[in-house]
Amino acid sequence: MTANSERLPEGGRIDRTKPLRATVDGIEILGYRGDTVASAMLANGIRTVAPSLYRSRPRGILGAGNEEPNALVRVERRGSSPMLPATTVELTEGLPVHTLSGIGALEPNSEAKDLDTRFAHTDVLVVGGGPTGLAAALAASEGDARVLLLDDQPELGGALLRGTDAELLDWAGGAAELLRARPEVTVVSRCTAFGYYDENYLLAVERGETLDRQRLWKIRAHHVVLATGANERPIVFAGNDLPGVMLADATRAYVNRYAALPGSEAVIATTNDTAYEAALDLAAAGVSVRAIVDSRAEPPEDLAAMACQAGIEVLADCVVAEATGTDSVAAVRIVRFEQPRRTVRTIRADLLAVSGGWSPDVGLFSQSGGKLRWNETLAAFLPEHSRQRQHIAGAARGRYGFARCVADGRFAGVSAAESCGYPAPDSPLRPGISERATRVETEQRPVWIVPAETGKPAEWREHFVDLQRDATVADIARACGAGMRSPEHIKRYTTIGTGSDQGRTSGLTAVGVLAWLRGMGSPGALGTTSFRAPAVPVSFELLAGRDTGKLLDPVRTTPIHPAHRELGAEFENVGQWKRPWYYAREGEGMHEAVLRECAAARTGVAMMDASTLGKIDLIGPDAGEFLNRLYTNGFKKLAIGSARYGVMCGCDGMVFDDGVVLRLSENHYTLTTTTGGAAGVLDWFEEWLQTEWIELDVWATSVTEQWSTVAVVGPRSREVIGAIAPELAVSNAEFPFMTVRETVLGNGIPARIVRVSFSGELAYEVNVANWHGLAAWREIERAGAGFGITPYGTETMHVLRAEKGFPIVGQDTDGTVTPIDLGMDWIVSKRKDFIGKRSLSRPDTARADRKQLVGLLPDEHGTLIPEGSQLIGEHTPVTPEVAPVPMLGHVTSSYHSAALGRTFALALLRSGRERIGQTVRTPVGDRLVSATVTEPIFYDKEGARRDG
Amino acid sequence: MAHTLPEHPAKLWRNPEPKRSYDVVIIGGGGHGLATAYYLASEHGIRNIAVLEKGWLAGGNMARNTTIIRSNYLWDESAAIYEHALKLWERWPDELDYDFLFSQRGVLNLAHSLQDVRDSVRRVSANKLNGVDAEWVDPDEVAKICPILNTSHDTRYPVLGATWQPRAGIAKHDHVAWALARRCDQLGVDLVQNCEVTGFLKDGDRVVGVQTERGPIRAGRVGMAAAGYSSVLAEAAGFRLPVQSHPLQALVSELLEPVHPTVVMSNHVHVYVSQAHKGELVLGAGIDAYNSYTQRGSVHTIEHQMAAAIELFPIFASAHVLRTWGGIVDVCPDASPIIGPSPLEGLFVNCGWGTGGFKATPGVGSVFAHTIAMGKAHPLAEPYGLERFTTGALIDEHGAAGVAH
Amino acid sequence: MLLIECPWCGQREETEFRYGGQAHVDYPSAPAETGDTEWAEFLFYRDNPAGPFAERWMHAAGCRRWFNAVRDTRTNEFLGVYRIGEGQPA
Amino acid sequence: MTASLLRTSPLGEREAEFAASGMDIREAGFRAMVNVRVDSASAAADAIGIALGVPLPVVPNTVCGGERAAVWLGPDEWLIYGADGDTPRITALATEALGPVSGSVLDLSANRTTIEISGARAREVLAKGCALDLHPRVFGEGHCAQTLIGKTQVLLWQYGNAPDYRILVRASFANYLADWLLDAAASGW
Ligand SMILES: Cc1cc2nc3c(=O)[nH]c(=O)nc-3n(C[C@H](O)[C@H](O)[C@H](O)COP(=O)(O)OP(=O)(O)OC[C@H]3O[C@@H](n4cnc5c(N)ncnc54)[C@H](O)[C@@H]3O)c2cc1C
Ligand SMILES: NC(=O)c1ccc[n+]([C@@H]2O[C@H](COP(=O)([O-])OP(=O)(O)OC[C@H]3O[C@@H](n4cnc5c(N)ncnc54)[C@H](O)[C@@H]3O)[C@@H](O)[C@H]2O)c1
Ligand SMILES: Cc1cc2nc3c(=O)[nH]c(=O)nc-3n(C[C@H](O)[C@H](O)[C@H](O)COP(=O)(O)O)c2cc1C
Ligand SMILES: [Zn+2]
Repeated sequence: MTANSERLPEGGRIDRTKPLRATVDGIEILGYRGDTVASAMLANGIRTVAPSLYRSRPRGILGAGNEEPNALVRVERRGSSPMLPATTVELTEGLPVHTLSGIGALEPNSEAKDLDTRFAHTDVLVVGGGPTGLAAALAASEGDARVLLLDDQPELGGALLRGTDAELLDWAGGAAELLRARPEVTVVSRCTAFGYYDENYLLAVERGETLDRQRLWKIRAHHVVLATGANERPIVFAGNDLPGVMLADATRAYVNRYAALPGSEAVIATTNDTAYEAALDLAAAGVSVRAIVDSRAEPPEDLAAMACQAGIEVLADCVVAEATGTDSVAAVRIVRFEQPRRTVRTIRADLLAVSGGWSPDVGLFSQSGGKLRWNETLAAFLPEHSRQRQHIAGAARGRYGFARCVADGRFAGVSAAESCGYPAPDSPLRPGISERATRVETEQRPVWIVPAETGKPAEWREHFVDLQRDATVADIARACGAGMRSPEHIKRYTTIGTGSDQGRTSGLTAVGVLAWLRGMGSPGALGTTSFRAPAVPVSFELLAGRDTGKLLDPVRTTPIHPAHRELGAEFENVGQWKRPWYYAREGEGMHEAVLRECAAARTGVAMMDASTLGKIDLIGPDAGEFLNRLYTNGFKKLAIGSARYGVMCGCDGMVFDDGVVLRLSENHYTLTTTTGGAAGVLDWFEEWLQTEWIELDVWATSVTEQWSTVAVVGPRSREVIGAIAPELAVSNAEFPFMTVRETVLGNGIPARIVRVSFSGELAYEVNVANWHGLAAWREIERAGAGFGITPYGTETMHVLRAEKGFPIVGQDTDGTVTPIDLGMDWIVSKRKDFIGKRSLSRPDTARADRKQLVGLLPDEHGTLIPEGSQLIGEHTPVTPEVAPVPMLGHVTSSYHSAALGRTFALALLRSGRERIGQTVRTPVGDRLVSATVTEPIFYDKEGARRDG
Repeated sequence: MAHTLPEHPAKLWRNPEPKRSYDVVIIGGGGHGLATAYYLASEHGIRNIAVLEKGWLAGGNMARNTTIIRSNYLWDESAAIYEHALKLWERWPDELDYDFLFSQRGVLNLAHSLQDVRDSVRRVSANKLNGVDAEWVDPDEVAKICPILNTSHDTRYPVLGATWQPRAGIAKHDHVAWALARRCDQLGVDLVQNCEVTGFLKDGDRVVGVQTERGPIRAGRVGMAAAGYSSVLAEAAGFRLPVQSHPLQALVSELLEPVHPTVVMSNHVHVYVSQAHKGELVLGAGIDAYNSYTQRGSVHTIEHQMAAAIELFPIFASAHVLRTWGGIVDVCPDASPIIGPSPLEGLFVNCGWGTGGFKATPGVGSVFAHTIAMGKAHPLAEPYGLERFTTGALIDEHGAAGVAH
Repeated sequence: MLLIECPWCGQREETEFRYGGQAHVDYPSAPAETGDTEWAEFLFYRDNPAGPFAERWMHAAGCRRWFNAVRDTRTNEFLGVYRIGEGQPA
Repeated sequence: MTASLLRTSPLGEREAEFAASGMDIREAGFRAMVNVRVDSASAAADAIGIALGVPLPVVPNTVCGGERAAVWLGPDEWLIYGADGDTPRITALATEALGPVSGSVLDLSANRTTIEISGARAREVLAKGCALDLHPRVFGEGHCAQTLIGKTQVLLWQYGNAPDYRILVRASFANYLADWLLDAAASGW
């Protein structure tokens, strides 16, 4: 075939002034703007696509829209896509297309695309820009309602575009113009609504002309009008998968809209009126239409007459039994509808246009919770009952005929606007047109399957139901024979309807065949399988939207971050925060850096950014009472200006967060939480205050980011604090442990300094307004330079606190650990109640042999037991192949200690406190390592160092 | 090129009318109900059994799960029952004589934070001592196992390593159900579809049968395996269960040439994905926070899922979502199931498997059948009784094991 | 995707809210005197009906108020929202 | 005096990117922000409004005032917003007006920063990641809302009719939001 050989010399809605070149499987084709890849293929004489997936049967183009099961293609450049129906891809210059056998391929480096996402709100959303949708949008926007109209085609008009009626096309053009001119109307073409969720929330994908431009619309509508039209269905007969078998309405689309010839000699097979139009249009386009095969005994006289006039024979009361040919349709065998199915005629043809009736496109309606009901006259499932504020109108609810669709759309539009409080003034849509007489269809005679004359259904392997899945009547019969009755089972057994077209041409047909096999009158009682989003396939990247790459999840940083970067910090992800993990100097690895940082804190002075700790202010006369109820220990009597460490449990008694509480004044406390726990603790506070203890007079406010905090740690920290805060009396007596001071630093920055220690050393936390964080850091750095002040990261912080046996919530606990298990009996009040207290006396929680926090000293001083390692008894045989090895607990923290000159660990160990002094073992690599159980405190047991 | 699926047997099940009475009635024709009936009939000699299913057989979560099978759970009690199940999975293709595409292609559970690493090492260490095949693998090894995974350092949450269970994998969920149904049917079990249990027949505190859409059916013993609907049934029986029913969603892509050789799960970034035999990518989304019986969830969960998928697998960007759906999962406070006697004599419960009960199907079947047949909990089920909520002896799989799929 | 009416801010997307499970579960007035079984009820047992369900939500990204709602769990349809302390609408 | 020179704002380094974005977008750092909590029905609430010269709005999601403004945050919570340097005065006035009544007045000026975005495309860019209906019929001058943009919580406030929006964002999320806005503004759609 030569380029554009099958292009009609004139007509069509293609732009002949914009010629385009593309390749299909390496072969160059010519087309025009307005073509789809499929129409261009037909215009270039390419009627065969890649063979079928499982049976390698030759296949052709069946449809002209997103119902297409066969003509799947992969597009390489320009927004490469692994699998798309050629019938929906607009032809663009240079497009490289490859046909596919129902399976796509992903490419590693697809080109960047221009993807976008937007939210939209509207009073009325109209889905579908055919006559119904246009009428609905026009009517709805007569008043002041905001109207959004979506249509998936590049051009508005819907089914009209497949016809040739100039008056109607004019009407559509005029309607579109009118709509676009209205300020509160938004018209979006090339935009397919694919998901319909609760409360009129819809998702739609808008495409650019090229595949590399896509936008996701997230729409909330007060009222929705679904005007999604109807889909033609095929008929099942032998050889119905051959290239050349096409949906009748698709053949109309090709000749009328795209000016492309799908064949030269045609037979039309139909169960209803609509295919007569196809026959006439094909004939007008120069196709030799050999016969209309009509299942009905008495086709409508007017149509028969028109056919006769066009020289087309009408074979009434007949059906197509078989299409034959090797690579494509060569002949069509026609039989009597009634038994016995005598062969009437065999006709030579290369095109067999089929209309098995129409199925209203109820996918979105059904997704929205709408209920369907079988309609015998139209042989279709029709919308019966809406669950959301919506109308479904026109062909989408089985209202056919232009005038009826327009009237239905208009009614829907008016009601929709009214329901939004915007009554539409009554004005006719355009004089004349609504009175235009359109013929009302007569009855149809549904044909789901034309049985073979011989054999059993289980042998009819050439009666195709799902062309993409290569599934046939034989498969359905087999499923039925195996005991399956439900369409849902048939679907899963045969895989019918699970392809990329989601059964647009096969779903209902399968139900029809099943009904026939089961001897039921109609598919009505069987129902459909469920409609799910997306109504058309959408790419992962479209749904992901902007939330990829660096926008995947916010990166939170403190104001001191620039200093960390300058210092060459390695960062650790802690929740969404980036925290300095350690600061390696030239030639150092993490190990060396941490030993150095630890040594600085223990022997000189070190500093760290502690700004990520959560901070909450509690204000009100009942703040102390509130704290008493939430923390295991008491805070009501905490002296003003003092600080106290506290632990919180969930109702189940398990440790949930910890921190330091300061009392600033009679009614004002401020407290810290763990970095990861900040949001959860505030939520927790508010929940109790708002829902349970509404009588308590307390206001909780997050001040996490109002403050920046720098910890200054080590024997020489007092000197540094003295240097930065000249007005502050820093002696141990004047500024004792666990007290707080407000001061102004030498550089003028107001600061709140707290003497707390998470390392056991003399230490301070300098809190300043967040915007002063960086300046405070630099000031401390400057003042500490003479003392060799060393910045340290989270790893060093962990080592220092572990040497002191301070647990980290979330590392040394896992949601199954009580404060008692942590050895914190001293902090668990016996006198007052607190959240979680009751749970501590449950039978299992009160057991003496629970896992308890202990220390471990590996027998080999240099061996680091990996965190997470499981512990077993000293003499427990290790025979996992034979039987599970009883475990005693696991290592929660494990480090090299500069101060101890050896490794050590913390562990949760069954009956741990009883085992102090005993040996446990743990697998490290291929060896078993022994360690001695100790108190969970390794350094400065007396606590002598914290005062400096 | 395309993997042709095995042909199914020509005969799967009869469609019998329910009888007036059975020795055992199982409520729920999902994987668990069917497996229980199978073991009752094959190992405990009880043949007069009905499985009552309110819809179509195995149309609940069994039809909706992402089919991940693994046994690398943290706690001893969990490892024991899931490993028991995995061993049975390894036998089932032969035993049930049905190719349900059980594929031991291994599962990677990714670690993205230092705490993930600790938790992973802890789990691997426990697995090994419990006789479960498990390894900690570093990012280079991860990349070898699954080359399309983005293991570079400059991602938002770099992969710091993973746990790897080679014997883990996937199976074709529907086929598993049909394999069980066929065996049950052969053993004389009545599989009754479209037969919703609406209440219980009681004699004092003893359950003696069930009330159904199709009339009362008497039963010596009744076993509940109704997954998401467990609370509704318990309420009808007059007691409460500590479970909540939530939507859990999944989705598939179009068929694609093989790109993804294993199963990858990331708790932190919230992705779990495999490529099924036909070629579709199967991805599970996060659980929706609210209770619902709608079998659909919120779409932002899916959007989040897609972002995470692309982050881990850049090559997935242009793949298409073909279909999304939801199931109703019944979740316990400790993310572990409930198996054992109910407060009523003659009624036994199996529920609370939440997001991860497909992998347990054979294990549940054998353990729950034993429990029903013997009238008391199977040793592997003992820790999973309702008492644990009173004593506090929970089996908390939240913290340490991450997603439970 | 639920559209939830905050009694203060009006209708907002579900993503702005935190779910709080069953409403009207009171904290036991005297935990110490509560038996193990009753305590377990309080800790772990919540209604889970297929049908109207009184539940709690918090407008986390908005005004941060907790409130109650009745929602049909079979359809996700909200039947009403009400503030803490207000009675459940009939 | 020197102290105010020592301040850094979260988006101080992003000015050039904002300028190059083709949008009218900028950081307005160091604004006064004081959180006030008090029973809205109390006399103290009125007194605070009088003392500050801006009534505390009781209609949810609205703002009263001009250069010094009271922004509704919750039924008993407001953010008093003012020019750089106004914090001590606001705090003092509000604290004094509150008197012995239960309530709280807290300086949160450094907790958040402000991004201002104005002009014809502002609404469209926000619509890419903010689920609120920003149509002038629904959300106009004097409206505010705490909501989400992309993945971060913000306080969004339309303060002018260009339209002009203020987005108040917590300091640690500011760079994320800036990245997000710049990306959204750069999109060809
Ligand atoms: C999206 C998703 C992904 C998942 N991914 C995994 C995974 O990767 N790995 C994994 O191990 N698990 C996974 N799961 C969990 C797994 O699916 C379930 O734990 C498991 O299927 C539950 O057991 P079941 O098969 O018996 O349940 P179901 O199949 O739900 O069976 C329960 C049956 O009871 C019926 N029933 C209910 N009430 C009544 C009544 N009154 N009368 C009669 N019949 C009734 C239901 O209709 C249903 O068929 C996933 C679940 C979902 C939803
Ligand atoms: N049996 C019959 O006589 C018969 C059958 C079918 C159509 N028709 C004729 O077709 C016309 C039907 O008018 P109509 O407006 O109801 O339907 P239509 O088919 O003309 O228009 C529907 C439009 O909606 C679009 N659409 C569908 N789903 C969409 C989605 N999810 N998102 C965005 N766009 C979507 C379609 O592409 C199409 O443009 C009438 O003129 C009627 O006579 C007749
Ligand atoms: C592992 C798995 C693979 C699936 N593969 C496909 C598929 O390739 N195509 C398809 O349309 N659906 C597929 N489904 C989804 C089913 O079509 C269906 O959505 C699911 O069983 C839930 O049922 P429902 O959507 O009818 O409620 C798959 C489901 C699962 C669990
Ligand atoms: Zn609110």
